Amino acid sequence: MIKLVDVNAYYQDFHVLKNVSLEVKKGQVVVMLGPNGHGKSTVLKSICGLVEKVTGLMEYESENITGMGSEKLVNMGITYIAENRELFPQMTVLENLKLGAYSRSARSHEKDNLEKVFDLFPRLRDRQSQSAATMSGGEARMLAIARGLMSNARFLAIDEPSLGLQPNLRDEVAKIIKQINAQGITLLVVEQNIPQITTLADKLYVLEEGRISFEGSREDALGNDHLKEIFLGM
Amino acid sequence: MIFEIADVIISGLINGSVYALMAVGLTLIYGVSKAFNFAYGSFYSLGGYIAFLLFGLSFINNYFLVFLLAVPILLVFGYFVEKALVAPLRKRDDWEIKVMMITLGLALFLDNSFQVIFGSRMKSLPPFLEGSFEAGDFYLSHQDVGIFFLSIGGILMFRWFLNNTRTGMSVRAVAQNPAGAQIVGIPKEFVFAATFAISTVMVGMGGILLAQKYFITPMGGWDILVKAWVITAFGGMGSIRGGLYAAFIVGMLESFVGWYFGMTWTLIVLFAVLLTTLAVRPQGLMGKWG
Amino acid sequence: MDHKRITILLAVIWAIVALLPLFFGGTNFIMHILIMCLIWSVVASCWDLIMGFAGIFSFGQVAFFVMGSYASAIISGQFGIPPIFAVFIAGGITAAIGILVGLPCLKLKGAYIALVTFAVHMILEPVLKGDIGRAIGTGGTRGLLTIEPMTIFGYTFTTASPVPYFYLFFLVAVVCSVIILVVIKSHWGTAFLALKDSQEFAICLGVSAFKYKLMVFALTSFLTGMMGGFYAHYVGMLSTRMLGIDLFVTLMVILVIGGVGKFPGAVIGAFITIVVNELLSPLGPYRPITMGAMVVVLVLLLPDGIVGLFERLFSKNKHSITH
Amino acid sequence: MKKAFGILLILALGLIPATALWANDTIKVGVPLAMTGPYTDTGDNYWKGIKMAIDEINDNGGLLGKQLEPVRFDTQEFAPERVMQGADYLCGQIDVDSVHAGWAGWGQDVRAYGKYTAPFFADDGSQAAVDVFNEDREQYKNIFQLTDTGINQAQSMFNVLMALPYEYPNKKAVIITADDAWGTEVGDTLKKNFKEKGWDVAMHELVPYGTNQWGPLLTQIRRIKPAIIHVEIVSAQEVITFFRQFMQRPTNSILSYGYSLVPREVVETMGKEADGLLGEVPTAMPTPEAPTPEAQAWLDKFETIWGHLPQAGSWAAYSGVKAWATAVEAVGDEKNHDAVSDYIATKGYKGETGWWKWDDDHVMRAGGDVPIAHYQVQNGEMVAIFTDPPTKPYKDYQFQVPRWIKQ
Repeated sequence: MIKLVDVNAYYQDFHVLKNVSLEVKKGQVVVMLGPNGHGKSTVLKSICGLVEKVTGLMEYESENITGMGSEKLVNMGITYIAENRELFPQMTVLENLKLGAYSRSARSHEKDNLEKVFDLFPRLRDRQSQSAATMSGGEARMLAIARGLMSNARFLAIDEPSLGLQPNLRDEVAKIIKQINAQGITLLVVEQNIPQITTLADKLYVLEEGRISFEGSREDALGNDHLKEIFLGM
Repeated sequence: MIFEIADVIISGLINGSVYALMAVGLTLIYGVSKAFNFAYGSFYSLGGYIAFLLFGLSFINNYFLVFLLAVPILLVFGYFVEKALVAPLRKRDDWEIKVMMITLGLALFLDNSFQVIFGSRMKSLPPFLEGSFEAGDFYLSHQDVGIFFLSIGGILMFRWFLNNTRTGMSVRAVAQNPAGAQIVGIPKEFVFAATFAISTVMVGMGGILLAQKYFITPMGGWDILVKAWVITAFGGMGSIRGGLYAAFIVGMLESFVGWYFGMTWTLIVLFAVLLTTLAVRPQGLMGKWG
Repeated sequence: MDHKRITILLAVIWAIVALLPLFFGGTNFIMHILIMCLIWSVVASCWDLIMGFAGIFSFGQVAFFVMGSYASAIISGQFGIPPIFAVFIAGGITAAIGILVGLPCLKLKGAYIALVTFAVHMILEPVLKGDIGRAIGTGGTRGLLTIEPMTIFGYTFTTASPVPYFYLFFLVAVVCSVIILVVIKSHWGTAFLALKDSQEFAICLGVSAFKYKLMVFALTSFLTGMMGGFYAHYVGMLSTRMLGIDLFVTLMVILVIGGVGKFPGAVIGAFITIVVNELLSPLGPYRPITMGAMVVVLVLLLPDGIVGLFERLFSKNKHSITH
Repeated sequence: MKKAFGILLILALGLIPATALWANDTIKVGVPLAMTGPYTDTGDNYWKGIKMAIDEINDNGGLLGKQLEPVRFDTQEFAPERVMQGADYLCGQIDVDSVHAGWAGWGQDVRAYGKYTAPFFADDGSQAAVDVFNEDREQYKNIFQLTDTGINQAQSMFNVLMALPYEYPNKKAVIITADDAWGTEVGDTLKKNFKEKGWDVAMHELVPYGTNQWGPLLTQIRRIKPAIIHVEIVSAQEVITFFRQFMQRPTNSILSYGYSLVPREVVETMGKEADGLLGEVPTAMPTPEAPTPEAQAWLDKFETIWGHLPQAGSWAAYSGVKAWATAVEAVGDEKNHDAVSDYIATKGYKGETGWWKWDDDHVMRAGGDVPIAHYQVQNGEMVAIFTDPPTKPYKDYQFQVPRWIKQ
């Protein structure tokens, strides 16, 4: 579904991604690991059209999407869920969700998706008219994921969903990711604080210093001493 | 005494409504894109001159037609200015100051072009309403009432548009969180240009509306810019509600100070109040978008 | 640009400027323009230090200049203090006002600071013209038409022979630019760069944003006010007409042409802008139109001004290696 | 690179003297006027008069056989250094043989042009300028003022207000002036006069230019119900908005606009609506009917050239050029500035309405053949009803009681 070949990405003059190649197949959950600040988020953002300078080849369902802007990509079904949530603080939960369905392709499904999302996150249904700024960390995280789902995406790039969450909520995140995947949505997740998620993964990538240093299944990874360290470090 | 105070209140209200209209456009651009438009006053004059030119055409004889033709002109003009002058600067670290500079240059260019094209003498437009309400010592011209309701009506309509339409919501989204807006697929660049265009239309319409009372002069926009700037800062840059309150507070303050202490004191008192407010609340009355 | 290169560039500029009277010494009109170039180069450099280096959007530069000029004229006129001391006292007074303005407004954000400082500019005119102004001796709406000429060690400078005056201003401008250079080079300069990059990060490092901002505000107010004092004694008369939009815009154009935060761009910018403005003057209303258009085009095409252009030309080779 | 820039700068500066070198067999005349900024309007009025005079002289074979060549300088907003720069450019650089200005700096100009010798004509109408002149009459002997001071003009306004064939219902006056030198000079003089005559100046307000919301002041005026309201803001926008807002609920007051009646738009915009307003023009050509046939011919000529009636200052500036040209003819050498100045100061000049005589202060005092004309707007046009000093009715034109006064 998503294929990257020799992708390089830059922030101004800073070379972040160096010849990154990866593939996510339809219906898969792919998890990306690696030390902080080595470019994991940039991979997701590059796919979603949020990085200004990207070279190389990116494909989505065999269509070249390199250089496309986010507004086009969201419409095509590619959505990014940010690690720092990026909600609209002075708007209500409902308004945030509605804006999640901003793209043309999502508008007609707005009602259905809203129901689906409320079923997934019953707490949001109760807090529809509360402003996003007043929500707790966990609720805001749920809202960010929910807003992403509202876009009617077929491919979701989820960036560190556990960031800022209390440990007891982590199980819930894993459960939700499983449910989302069960609905047929392909996922690329950056997450290393929730072991349950890596167990869901069809494939793992490790990104170090802007390069893919490992690609394989969870079992392969556990057999690798260097990677084990990363896992133990979690 | 009671009549006097009523008089002062009425002039404060009418001035307030005019200021509100002027301030909303400025606060809108600032709120959405954090760009400060120094040419805002020139756009005000531009509106007046467009109306002046339109009234010169033989088939135009009423304000409805003028507005009908002026709005698209202003819209295209504002959009073009944003795309050509402001958008290219946005990628820079110091774009805020660069935008101030480029719009200041634009203001200089426009104002003096008006002077060359239309001459330095003031131009006037026909009144759009005549007559008055009178009751004893009490007097209110239809023109003032018209300006009051058109300004307030315009602002309320705009607020409704922002709160209740998808496009309006996307504008607010960009204002509150540009990164978030991009994530959900809102075309940020377009929203920037569109809000700039809308704000140009608002101030240009204000120019047309007020030209028949205060006339059009090449440099006449500077007062408007300064007033609008004070009001937006006072109310909280980016807050439409704050701007609305601030406009009426400023209108009232001016008319009471002018009446009680004299006109030369209005500016001094105005800035004193502004400074005090900002010292206590650096983000202005309302602070954020709302 | 590194400090060494700034120093060299500055030295070259001043060396050229120092020689100009050789060519134009006999022409009062041109000498006068050159003196104005020197004055505005200092005022614009101060503005650049505030806006370009410290990142404070202060729009009160012209106001401080006018305050200094009035202060010096009044001090020398009413208390009989020789102008050469009066200008420094005027600088001190302006610095004090600068601090007074800075205290409430430096905690504000960009466009708010711009407004508050511009408000100072706006209020100054009614204050100088009104009862308060008359009480302190500004001459109200008439302005001050008799201001003592600058006298140093018994030598009185006159506008009739502008060359000595030119070198006086030259000396002042050189000293001011050296002070600014030292500030940029010093711990302050580093602190400002840190502040511009990331306020939070700088605060973590123990850089007190407020203190530095206030200090730079006071320093530039002092230099600007002092320059205003020199201006007052040079021109010999003052009126609030300096507070019109023209001077403000001219200073802005100087920064656009020189490059914001690109010291000594402001110095180069001052010479170019004032001379171009003078050359365009016969065009009447087409002068401000041309100036306006020039600002727009330059901001787009040459966003870092002349100095930015130099930098690009000089560092072309270096860049191609890194990529 | 830097050197190249330095050379460029020198080249650029070199262009300035180069421009001064064309044409040698002409007499250069300096014309420093506001061509940009808020004073463009008045600058334009003066320019039309000056241009007309120069063209007239050139068409008649020039002055001493040489053509006159105007050299313009944009005084912008009259900042001190700008005024000085104008003098240095025109007199120091171009070396003109006379300078014809209008509003020129209200005293700053005397300082700046007094350094040189070329006769300088200004229309400052300001006591400040006269005070500077009197500091050193010998140094400033080339300075000539085309109009009387604000003090004397205000005195004249007061005289006419008192001479109106109209009985004031009370002795209360309101004075509103701009917060500039002219406004305060007129305001203070009127106030003094009103007080001396036992009037009560119930309100004396200074307002900044750009004021167009008069509600707070009109509220006070409606309580005071003054017999006279004098407004002195020389800018059409302000005085028209004042009048319109006043007329919403007028009091029984004579509205005296002084010099603020002269911006052409006041009458052009309001037409008959402005009927009843009073105003004055110093060194004026009374309209609609000029006092002499020569004057009438001049009026007609002006109208043919520019397409409208002359505005305040046009005729004064025109006369300045003619007065200087007459003196140059008499002296026979335009370069002998001192002699030309002496001639103007002692002999004066005979213009369309009669003699122009400058007094010891080099001020063209109002009176004699060139009095101050006082107008009332009647039927949408400015009609001279009085001249002063001495205060006397002009021809058969009558003062009309304004329509808003209910007796």
